[in-house]
Amino acid sequence: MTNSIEELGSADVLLVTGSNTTETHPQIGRNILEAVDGGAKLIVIDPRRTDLAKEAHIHLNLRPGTDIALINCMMRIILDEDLADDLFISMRTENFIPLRDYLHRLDLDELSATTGIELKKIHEAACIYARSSKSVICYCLGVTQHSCGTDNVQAVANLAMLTGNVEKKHSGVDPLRGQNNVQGACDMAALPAVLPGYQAITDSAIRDRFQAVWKREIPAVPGLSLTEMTHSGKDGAIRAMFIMGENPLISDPHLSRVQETFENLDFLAVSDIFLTETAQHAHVVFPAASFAEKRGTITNSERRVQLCRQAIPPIANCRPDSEIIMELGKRLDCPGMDFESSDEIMEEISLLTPIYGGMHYDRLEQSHGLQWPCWNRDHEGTEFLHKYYFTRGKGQFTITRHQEPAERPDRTYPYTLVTGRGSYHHYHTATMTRNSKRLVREYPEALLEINAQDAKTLQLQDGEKVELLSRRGKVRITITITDRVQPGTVFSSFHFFEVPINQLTTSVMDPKSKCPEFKVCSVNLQKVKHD
Amino acid sequence: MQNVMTICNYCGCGCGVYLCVDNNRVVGSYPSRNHPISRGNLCSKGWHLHQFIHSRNRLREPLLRKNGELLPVSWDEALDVTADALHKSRERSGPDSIGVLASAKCSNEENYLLQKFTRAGLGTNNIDHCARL
Amino acid sequence: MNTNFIPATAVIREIIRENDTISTFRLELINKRVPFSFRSGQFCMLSVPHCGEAAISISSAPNALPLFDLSIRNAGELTNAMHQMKAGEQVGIRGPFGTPFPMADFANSDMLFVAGGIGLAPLKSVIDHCLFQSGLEADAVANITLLYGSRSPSEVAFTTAISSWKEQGIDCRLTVDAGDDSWHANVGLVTELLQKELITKNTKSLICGPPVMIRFVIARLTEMGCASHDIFTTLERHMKCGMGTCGHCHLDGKLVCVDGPVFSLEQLQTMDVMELGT
Amino acid sequence: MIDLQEMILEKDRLIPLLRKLKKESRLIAPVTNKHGDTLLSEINNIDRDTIDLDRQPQNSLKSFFLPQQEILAHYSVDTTGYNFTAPEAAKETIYFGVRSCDLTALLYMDLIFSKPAKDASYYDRRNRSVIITLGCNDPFANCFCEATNSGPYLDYGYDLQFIDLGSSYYVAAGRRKGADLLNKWDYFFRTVEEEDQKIRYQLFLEARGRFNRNIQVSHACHKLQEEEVAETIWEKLAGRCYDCGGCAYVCPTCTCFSVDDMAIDDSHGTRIRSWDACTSSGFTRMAGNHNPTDRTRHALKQRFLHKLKYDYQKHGKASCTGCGRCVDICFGGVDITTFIEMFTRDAS
Repeated sequence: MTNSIEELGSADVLLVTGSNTTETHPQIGRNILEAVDGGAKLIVIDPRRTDLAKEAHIHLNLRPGTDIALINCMMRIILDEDLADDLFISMRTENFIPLRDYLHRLDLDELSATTGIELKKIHEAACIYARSSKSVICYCLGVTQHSCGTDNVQAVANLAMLTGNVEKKHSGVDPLRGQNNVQGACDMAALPAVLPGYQAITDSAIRDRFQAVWKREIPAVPGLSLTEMTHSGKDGAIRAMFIMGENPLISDPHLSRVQETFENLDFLAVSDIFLTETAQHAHVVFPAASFAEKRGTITNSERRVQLCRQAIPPIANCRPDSEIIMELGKRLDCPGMDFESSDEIMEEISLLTPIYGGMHYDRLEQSHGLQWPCWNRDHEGTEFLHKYYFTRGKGQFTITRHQEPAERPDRTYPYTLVTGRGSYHHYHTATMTRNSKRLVREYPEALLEINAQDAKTLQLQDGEKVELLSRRGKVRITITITDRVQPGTVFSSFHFFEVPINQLTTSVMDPKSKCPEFKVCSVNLQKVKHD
Repeated sequence: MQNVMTICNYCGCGCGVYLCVDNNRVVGSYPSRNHPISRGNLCSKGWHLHQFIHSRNRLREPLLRKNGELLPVSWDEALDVTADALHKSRERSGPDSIGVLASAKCSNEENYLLQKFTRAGLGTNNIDHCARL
Repeated sequence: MNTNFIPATAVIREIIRENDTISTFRLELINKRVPFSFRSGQFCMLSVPHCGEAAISISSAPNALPLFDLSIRNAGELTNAMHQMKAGEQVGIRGPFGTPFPMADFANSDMLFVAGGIGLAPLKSVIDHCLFQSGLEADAVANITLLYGSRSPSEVAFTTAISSWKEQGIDCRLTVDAGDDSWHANVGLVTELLQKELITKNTKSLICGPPVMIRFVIARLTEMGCASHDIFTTLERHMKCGMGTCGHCHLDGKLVCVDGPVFSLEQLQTMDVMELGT
Repeated sequence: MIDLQEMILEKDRLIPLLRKLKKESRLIAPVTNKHGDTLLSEINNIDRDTIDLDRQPQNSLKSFFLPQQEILAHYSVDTTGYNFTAPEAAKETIYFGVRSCDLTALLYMDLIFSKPAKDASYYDRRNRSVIITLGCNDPFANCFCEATNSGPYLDYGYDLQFIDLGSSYYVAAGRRKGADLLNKWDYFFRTVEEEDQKIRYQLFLEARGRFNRNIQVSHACHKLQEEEVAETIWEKLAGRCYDCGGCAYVCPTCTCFSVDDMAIDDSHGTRIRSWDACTSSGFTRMAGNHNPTDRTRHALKQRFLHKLKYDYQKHGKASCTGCGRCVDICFGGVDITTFIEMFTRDAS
């Protein structure tokens, strides 16, 4: 997030797109609702009528995969209404003219038809967003998990820059990060093309700095992304894997291909707290300590680096992941694998990672964390990003064009399946939440959301089991009839291993971000015949 | 009974939560009121954060596959087998034949260590995690 | 120390398979701390190892003690584990709990029992008790009629008990939602069996079954002129303690575990109850 | 013999007194920790753990008398059979600095856990407890205990009640155990002068005038006896309830609980009692998916009616003690004061 969570509560206009915030980021949802109760306007872009959409002044329930058309339409309206922030555009951005010319060539009625939303509603939303100088955009995986995810994000950025709604308190573009430490895992360069702090691996000067500390040469060529690894296949490049606390055999798209990869690996080691579906395929399984049994920092969605304190010693014969890695490191002659504490590891991180330069345990111990960039001990951290300048200098406008999702409904597969986190009570592959009695009680089984109209056509009753099929596989799932989804669209989550919904999803990815298109795939539903 | 301040292990909001510890068992989760995110409340997952920690389904021993079955072994055996297998794969098919997945559920320090191990120890940049899932 | 959450241990003496999903478990307490007695309509909290507790109504009559029956449908984690158990194994019992049927008020009455599926279990206790009383004193109750509905012929449960009741002169009328070649009795909803001639001024009606069934049977009985103080039902609710503290069985200011599970229609009419469709 | 009913304790004598008390029992008091949170906590070292009497503790006595998770029984399943054993007995504990609202809540719990049989674990802890309250001279921002008749000072129910007179405490014994303490440690105290009485009375009047919020609790209770709440109100509230359960968990009088087994291995386990919330759909759902409560419309109905209608009917008093803990923490901004305001405003 470029803003702090707390700032959302005082924004005047909140545009939330592709995020079921009250369920997936409850505290951020709380701030948004506080803003709404204080008089702020809320615009929600989501194909589903989520709980937050019900609170919205305008809910733009677009056809899945038409985000760019919708944002372009809004920008064109903003230009037509003369609501663009010309001063901001001239001072802080570049490449605006081509975008402006492109937008002028678009046909508003056509764009509106593409999105399936009436133009009047889009018009109203665009004006509300552009008229305020405290407008903030929150987006989540509903924007990124598309074959055009990078362009979707660029479109959102264009919209914010066009109206000058960046670079100040209460206005900006906020990607909401899902997992408790997905931000930190990125910051720490658990990514194939960067070193900690987003420093390019291809830059030899940067590599040199790391090599000086690590005492080893670092390969200069970016590695493979997650899906490239898990989809490498039977005779793929990947022969052995080490997996720490992830469950790709449930979470990754097009599962049959992932299974093929895993079944043909020469070696797989998994470190986890439960025997996940992935761990069940491993040659070696390490019992890891849970978050309550170790010390370390995690970084939340607003870049706040916070200290997790150890509550109890590791249970049974478990060990923290850090110990497991260092033990393996020592056995493979990797230098610098003899840290005595997480405090000592952070000392090396802050040395090599400028944005973490001021992250010291004594400071984290005394506070509720520090927000990066935090350059040094005297720096108090950064509440919101892009004050005075963008990371790359001037903000860059780029034309984004609507592109249809990789798969479109057809006769055989007439429905669009959207996947995501489906329940407030569960998390990701639910390895932890399904081991919590209360959460299981609240949401015991996988459900497929379907509109009443579709249920009627298919003669389905609420609570009935159906077979859900795509070109790649099929699952059996219980349906729930709800007005949360539009006719033609069905929704489900990937929390339940009994209903591996990713058997169905496509492995088409955004070419730049490598983010899979979880939000659109074509499916069909069939009544299950009673035996 | 002791209250240990930590950060919730579920979503990216990052609530400040007290784990209530009694006799080395976590028996409760309670929100911090002064913490800027939790502000005195947690979601349903946070309020039941303590429930999975002592689950009977937790892994308790290192496991090694022998004749198709995962069986408990010592830490040394599990680590030796793993180091040996990674070493062999690197020797035989090159460092880029190894893939490593880090975790958005683990700490910064652990993720840092794992990418350091991958890059400096194994000699590959094949490291990623579920950021996009 | 008072230990009201510590169950007594009971041994499964016999298991009677009632249909594919319902079995009756005949139990006997082996380490009771206080004498165990109960009245028809009451329930127990049953413990199954590692599965916690569930509220189950007692389906046998008090005169069968020290043996008592729990008839259980396999519908969840605990009941599924129970169905895996064998005679000789042990379970935990707390109770009995709840307000029983007002048996004293039934003297000399015409008894009409209307049940659906597993709902016959608590009524079975009353029927057996009425028959036992009849053996002791001639005017215990007048006529006994049972209307029992099941979804299909294979789901008809308690067949042994029903044939024994028939032999003892009870008018048992069975119906199924959908019949097959083997089925020669009625087909249709249990409400369709509610004929005028079954109702007298002296009839007490006892109903138990799925909420929808209870609703329609009550509506039909009322339509036929039964007074609300002559109609009784026993409600099923999620329960955790059985003693009026956990709060799960709340019902418009009352608690089913202590104020019920047996209610007269007269009582229910003052409340907002799912079974009445309000 | 109770002869020392009311005494004065100079503030300098407080720590010496507590030091003595701590020798004989466990001592629980409000402590502000380094994270800025005030929690009722066990005092391990009376000189290091600074007792904070100026801020409202975030947790109430419920955390101790009905803990978030407690062991009701240990069980074993082996060749000798299926056996249950009771948990360990509670420790003698003195609770110091308890606010009036929280003691009122405890008295309510005494009632709930006494019928039809006394709850063994609850009463074991209760019988081994001494409650020393502190009258509120300066109500906290969200408090409305005056409206619920549970503060700022109390007339009964406490073992001892402390009132801060500035440089000393006015200490009154309300129950036997409190009087015994006064008798036992009489040399720390002095007798009450007329001046002390005057100051106490003046402070009480001032405290009553200091409430920020004027919540029409008794009006709502009366009105609920006479009329139904409009469905639209329930639906509006339910639409904003996001099922966290937080209001019930922080509430000192929400006593709903669940009982579950937690297996340790194949042959051992514990039976656990844990906090539950009537606002969640699993609370009433039965096997076969029947649910007598429709969460989408009535998520908060039982909670509010229980506190303001049913308990008023049964005990002549609402079971909200005005502690204000649920105010401000609701994700959807629909706490009990929102309901009372909606319902009572609806009248005019």
